[in-house]
Amino acid sequence: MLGEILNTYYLQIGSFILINIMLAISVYVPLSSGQLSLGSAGFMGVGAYTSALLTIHFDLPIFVGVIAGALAASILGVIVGIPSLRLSGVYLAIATLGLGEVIRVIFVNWDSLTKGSVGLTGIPQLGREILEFSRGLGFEPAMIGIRNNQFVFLSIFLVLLILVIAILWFVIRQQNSRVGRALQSINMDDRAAESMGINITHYKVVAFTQGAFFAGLAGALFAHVIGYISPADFSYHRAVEVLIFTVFGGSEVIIGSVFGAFFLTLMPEVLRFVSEFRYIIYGILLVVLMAVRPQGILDANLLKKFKFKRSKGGVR
Amino acid sequence: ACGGGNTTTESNSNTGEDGVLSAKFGVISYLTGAGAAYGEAITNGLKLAQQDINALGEVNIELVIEDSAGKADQALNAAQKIMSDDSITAIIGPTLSTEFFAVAPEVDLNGIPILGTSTTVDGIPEIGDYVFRNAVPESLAIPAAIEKAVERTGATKVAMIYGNDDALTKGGFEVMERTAKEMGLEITTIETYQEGQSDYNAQLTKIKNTNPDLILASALYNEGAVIMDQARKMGIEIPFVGGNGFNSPQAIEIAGDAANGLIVATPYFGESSDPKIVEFNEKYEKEFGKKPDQFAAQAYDALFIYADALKRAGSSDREAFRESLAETKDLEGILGKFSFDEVGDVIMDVTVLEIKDGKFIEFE
Amino acid sequence: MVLELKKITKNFGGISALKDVSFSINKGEIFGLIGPNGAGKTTMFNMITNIYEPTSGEIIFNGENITALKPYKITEKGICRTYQNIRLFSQMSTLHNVMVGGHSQSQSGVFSSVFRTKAQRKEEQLLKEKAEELLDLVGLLEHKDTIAENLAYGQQRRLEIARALASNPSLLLLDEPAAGMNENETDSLYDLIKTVQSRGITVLIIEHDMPLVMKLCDRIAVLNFGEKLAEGTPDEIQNNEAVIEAYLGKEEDEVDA
Amino acid sequence: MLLEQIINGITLGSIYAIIALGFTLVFGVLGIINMAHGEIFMVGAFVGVTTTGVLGWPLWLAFIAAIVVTSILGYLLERFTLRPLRGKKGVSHLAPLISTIGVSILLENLSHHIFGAGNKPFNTSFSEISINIGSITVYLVQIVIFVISILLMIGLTVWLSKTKAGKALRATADNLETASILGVDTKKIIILTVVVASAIGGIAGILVGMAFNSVSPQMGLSMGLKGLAIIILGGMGNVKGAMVGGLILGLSETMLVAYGDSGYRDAIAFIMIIVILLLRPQGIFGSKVSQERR
Amino acid sequence: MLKLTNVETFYGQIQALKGIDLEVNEGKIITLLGANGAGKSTTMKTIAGLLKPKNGSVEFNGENVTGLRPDQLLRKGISLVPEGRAILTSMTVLENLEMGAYQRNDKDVRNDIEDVMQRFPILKERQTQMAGTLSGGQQQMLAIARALLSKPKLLLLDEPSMGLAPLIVADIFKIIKEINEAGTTVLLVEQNAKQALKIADYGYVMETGKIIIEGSAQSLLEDPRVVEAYLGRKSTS
Ligand SMILES: Nc1ncnc2c1ncn2[C@@H]1O[C@H](COP(=O)(O)OP(=O)(O)OP(=O)(O)O)[C@@H](O)[C@H]1O
Ligand SMILES: Nc1ncnc2c1ncn2[C@@H]1O[C@H](COP(=O)(O)OP(=O)(O)OP(=O)(O)O)[C@@H](O)[C@H]1O
Ligand SMILES: CC(C)C[C@H](N)C(=O)O
Ligand SMILES: [Mg+2]
Ligand SMILES: [Mg+2]
Repeated sequence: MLGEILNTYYLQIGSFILINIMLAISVYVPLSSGQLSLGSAGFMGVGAYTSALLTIHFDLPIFVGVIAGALAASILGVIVGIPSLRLSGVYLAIATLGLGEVIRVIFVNWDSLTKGSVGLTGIPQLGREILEFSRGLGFEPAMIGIRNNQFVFLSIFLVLLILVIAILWFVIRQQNSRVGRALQSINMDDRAAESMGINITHYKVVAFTQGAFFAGLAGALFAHVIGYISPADFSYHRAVEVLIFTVFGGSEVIIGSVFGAFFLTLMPEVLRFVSEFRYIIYGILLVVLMAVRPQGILDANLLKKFKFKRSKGGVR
Repeated sequence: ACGGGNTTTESNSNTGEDGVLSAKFGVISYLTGAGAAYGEAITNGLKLAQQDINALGEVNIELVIEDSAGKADQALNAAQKIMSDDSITAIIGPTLSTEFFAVAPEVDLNGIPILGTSTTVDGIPEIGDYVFRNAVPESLAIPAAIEKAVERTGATKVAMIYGNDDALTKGGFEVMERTAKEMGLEITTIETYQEGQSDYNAQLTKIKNTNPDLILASALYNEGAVIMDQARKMGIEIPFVGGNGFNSPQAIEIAGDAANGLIVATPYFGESSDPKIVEFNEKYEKEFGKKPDQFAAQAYDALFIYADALKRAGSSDREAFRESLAETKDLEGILGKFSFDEVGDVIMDVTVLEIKDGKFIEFE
Repeated sequence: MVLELKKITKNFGGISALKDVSFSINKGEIFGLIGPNGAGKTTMFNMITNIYEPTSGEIIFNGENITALKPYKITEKGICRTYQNIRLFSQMSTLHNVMVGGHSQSQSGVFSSVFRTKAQRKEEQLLKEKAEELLDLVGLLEHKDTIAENLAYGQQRRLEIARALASNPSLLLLDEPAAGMNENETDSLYDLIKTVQSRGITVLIIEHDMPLVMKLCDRIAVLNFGEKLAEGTPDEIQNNEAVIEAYLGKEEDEVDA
Repeated sequence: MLLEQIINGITLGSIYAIIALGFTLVFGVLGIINMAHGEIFMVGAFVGVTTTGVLGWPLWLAFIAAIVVTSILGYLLERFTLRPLRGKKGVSHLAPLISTIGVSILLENLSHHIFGAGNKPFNTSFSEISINIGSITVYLVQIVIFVISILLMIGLTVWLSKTKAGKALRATADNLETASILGVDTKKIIILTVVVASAIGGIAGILVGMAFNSVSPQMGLSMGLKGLAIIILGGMGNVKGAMVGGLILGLSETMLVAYGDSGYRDAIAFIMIIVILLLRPQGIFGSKVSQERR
Repeated sequence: MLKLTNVETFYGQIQALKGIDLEVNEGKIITLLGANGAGKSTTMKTIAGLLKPKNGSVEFNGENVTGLRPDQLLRKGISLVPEGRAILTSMTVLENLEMGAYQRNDKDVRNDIEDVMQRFPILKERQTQMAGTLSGGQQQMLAIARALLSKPKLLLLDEPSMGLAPLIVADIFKIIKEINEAGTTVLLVEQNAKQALKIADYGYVMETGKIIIEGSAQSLLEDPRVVEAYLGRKSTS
């Protein structure tokens, strides 16, 4: 029954989708205040390395490491967020992209800590820790009729799912509030927003830092899902990929980020049968879909049509 | 021809209609992206081996090939996809050590044997009981090459250059540095470059000014060949010693005459007159229209190692397969006699080669 | 005295937009700021709200020096403005535009917003009621869900006023609110500003529509080439030779008067 | 050694500058970062490899071929990825960014399919010609690259500030709608811009191939990133900034390798832009357009 | 000279013009009145080619010019001063003026630039200033001056007096009269209805995308509906 339905391959992909959703949201949140940040790969790396190093060297439980990783990324977010306020549009985008590259180069060169490009191996794996923990409580996966490795992946998937739901809940609630309106107004006209008594510095840093936090969180989880990280995981490509999730899915609405991450993570898997051509197809797809739906696949109007609209304000 | 023919257990459920023992192996390979040439050579080698093995009629092998695009997370996805098929006996690949580090622990935990054919970084078979490799690790090949080079040229001063943002070249560099220090060589300078760079003049100018006798270059052939080209243009005529990734006929293709003077250690010598190799070269070239490299050859041998283990195990059961695999001893492949040591690493001799007049020749 | 401008000077590179301009505004009055194009009127607004910092001079608001305060702080102190070129949050609904205006009148932060604390819900409710009341005041209540961008020009101008009022200012700055309005619309604008005044809000208005200015303002200052040319009641200004010469023009110049 | 390194730096810097010019031109007019520019440059290099290597054409013909091919690519890019996004309501300003990224992925993988992975040699006898001045060797290619970059910079500056077409281009850049009511055929101007920028990229591709003898499908990416860093450094849409920024970057990378830690070479560009942007958010030469009035 | 037949224009789903019929005769000043949001600017933009009508046709000098681009229409002699002074903010005042004469190749351009700068001395004074930093009214003057330089046959003016000081407003109306007398046909949108009607020959009144009244300027000045809706100000100083 359960044991037969649970396919670890699907759970694995599902887990990557959930991590990518977190990453897409980490771009979406600053973007909703008009800040195009391409630093997510860098923040992700900071989260991943922090958590990996802490759990490897100090035997900390994974959840402590993950929280520390996310916090480390957000502290960095504050530090770079404040000076970055002076930048707008593409300047900010390129500067944050550069930040990510600088972080990666530091990982490459800080050999004694990061083992350079060889990367960190033996990072405690989230699912296995959970398995051990539940065994400690006297629970065996066989009791619910599934194999150990099914349990491992199922538990990872569920943990990530809960976190993604929590993040979505957080962001949506925030959006439909005074804070969300402030962010939106800054996005539309920051000067006018400031004249309305909004401390744009504060809100921009808040949004930027939240983005860094989500990226750091995703990075830390990534490290404990995949068990091995190296600087190459946090390169320019990652930053661009995440940006594409958000914009392709529709950057006006948070559901766009979710959809973009879902669709574009799944696509290369679905296209495995034409694996040689999948990137060519991917490139063409981006061009065509942007031409047809430049605002991204999902936008407020489309959601209205689908009656996704909630009683108050909708999912904006 | 070893292990004896013990595949007669008729009742085996893995036996096909014609009474031949069959098994399905998963392959994870780097087929799209910058390094796809490596994955291509490997899968070609595997496909050729599959034909040859199945033609022999003793066992029947089916390959399930998945792309990893050279990325750890995609390699893991591919592995999960393969593992979710219960009829898979064992896995070959992925191509890069960085991918392997992510995939192998997972595969090991599931009790599925996995073999690296190109993963040359230290610490691969140590990942677990089910993890093996037939690739010659850098820590074996590089010292052999350096020792021979120093022996012949009498070099005392070496300059080093390596790609510091790539796990393989970085790992290779570490071995080079260790070897150089152990041999008491003076290191005049250590330079790095980054992936995709095209201008190495700054590094080379610096190296040139330190007047070394030998350059140790831990680079993939792509960058390595360009480095040599720019070095020769600058008037640096001394030999280069390279690692695993540098060892490719492509280096000659890219750098032309400038590639002369490259010294590498390899388990596979393409120009060898050994009839097994000549035959392999011919078959490969006929099938795929180009010359095989060491990755193709190692992959070719790898599938024979699997086939042999399968025969000896007498069943496609993973556990039985693992056991007979670990016992592989003195198996005669195109690269010579092959055995695993106690952790599952390769035991093999290497040949040191040199490029001279646009050709790899044995370096004596 | 609500606002006191002391010797404000502003140079942009070689251009001096304001030279030693001083005047003060009394509580509750409607004060007009007029003058030829380029005289420095908008620049003066930008000084008061500190979009640009003055080259020299001081701005005193309710006895406090606000010259170097951040723009949002100035709004918190009770000064809010509208723009000569409309600057609404164009993709937001009319209602939300006004609610953003009420930002400084509320305080719930990330935490209380996400957890919808009781205080937050109450505040949100109040903010909404206030916004609706203001929309009613400017006659836009029926358009409260319309996206600002889709409003007609005159409506957008009124929305800007409502948004500014939501910050509960004690001093409201209006930069050419009647531009692009016809006479009927201007008349209703007149009524609106009078209502604002009756709520105890002081108004500083820039306008080129002389009939409106003369009818509306209690006192007027005239700028010319960055300098103050005159100050006084509408009657005094209308009969000031220098002002007529520089700005108003003579009778035969067809000023609609 | 210093002198040699300076020559290395100027060569690299000139190439960076030429690539940055292409970025800056498109950004200046369309306000779009053309993420496919690096790949167009790469195609230019491959055209050079194919025409000189496989077909054995003379170098000058290879240049023309590269210019023609990249111009056509530029036209197609404009026609199929940029134009559909123009003038549509509700177009996210990120859309062109993403669709040009799409083009870059497409081009990279296409050339991978056509030419195969890995480096291709660019063999011309021209790149062997060198002059010895004292103890140092200067290659003719290095001089040619430097001269071309200077000529392009001067040419573009004059074109933009003095000619009617140049002014029309700037007007289009400022405000498309306004330019059109002033009588500018904005469609033509935009095509012209993208085509010229692409052709410049094609020229850069051949020059890089000649100078460094390495051409690969991935070369567009790293050069493209450097180009981006430079236009930020020099100020978006600024021709002089692109030139100076390119030289600064080329020299500092080289000096970093010569006297510092080559491991940080790829980071230096971005460290520099982070520092410079903090001091001058509009870049070295960028002008601070007052936004208050708009 | 210009003839609109049953023109309908949309912004996405929103229909802004619901069938406009309008005629402008050569050498005249025609004015278009209407409340905010009536569709006046939309009409102007449609004529100038910035918007493409969904239905109906625009004829200019007997030729169907529906759907032509703005630059093509300018070549035929139609020039627009848009609402909200669309100046080129990052170019200097002088460059803005030069762009006004973009399609001209004659030698008089220099002289004509001198001439308009004579008319608006502030523009001469600020020749090298970035146009974006001009004051609102200065920008408006620049926009008008620039349009004059294209020497149009038909000049479309969308609220030219907006944001201008009274003295300058008077000037602008004088200038409109002058260039009209010099042979340029003018289509004028104005909120300042009284003054517009004073210089115009003929007028149209729009409401929610339709033309509801038309007639000679004189008749409109006296039309009670117009008086009530647009001239209704009781207040004088
Ligand atoms: N950022 C700037 N840089 C240079 N000059 C400027 C800048 N801002 C304003 N000016 C100049 O300062 C002067 C005053 O401009 P301001 O906008 O205050 O005029 P105004 O009185 O509001 O005019 P209007 O009635 O036309 O709106 C003008 O000459 C203008 O050109
Ligand atoms: N870009 C746009 N998108 C959607 N609707 C628009 C747009 N521009 C104008 N409209 C709508 O079209 C209608 C006509 O607008 P238009 O600007 O033509 O009016 P107008 O008569 O010029 O008014 P005003 O006197 O305010 O300038 C209005 O209802 C307006 O809301
Ligand atoms: C294909 C090879 C270059 C792979 C390399 N030997 C590695 O271990 O990563
Ligand atoms: Mg003003
Ligand atoms: Mg209008």
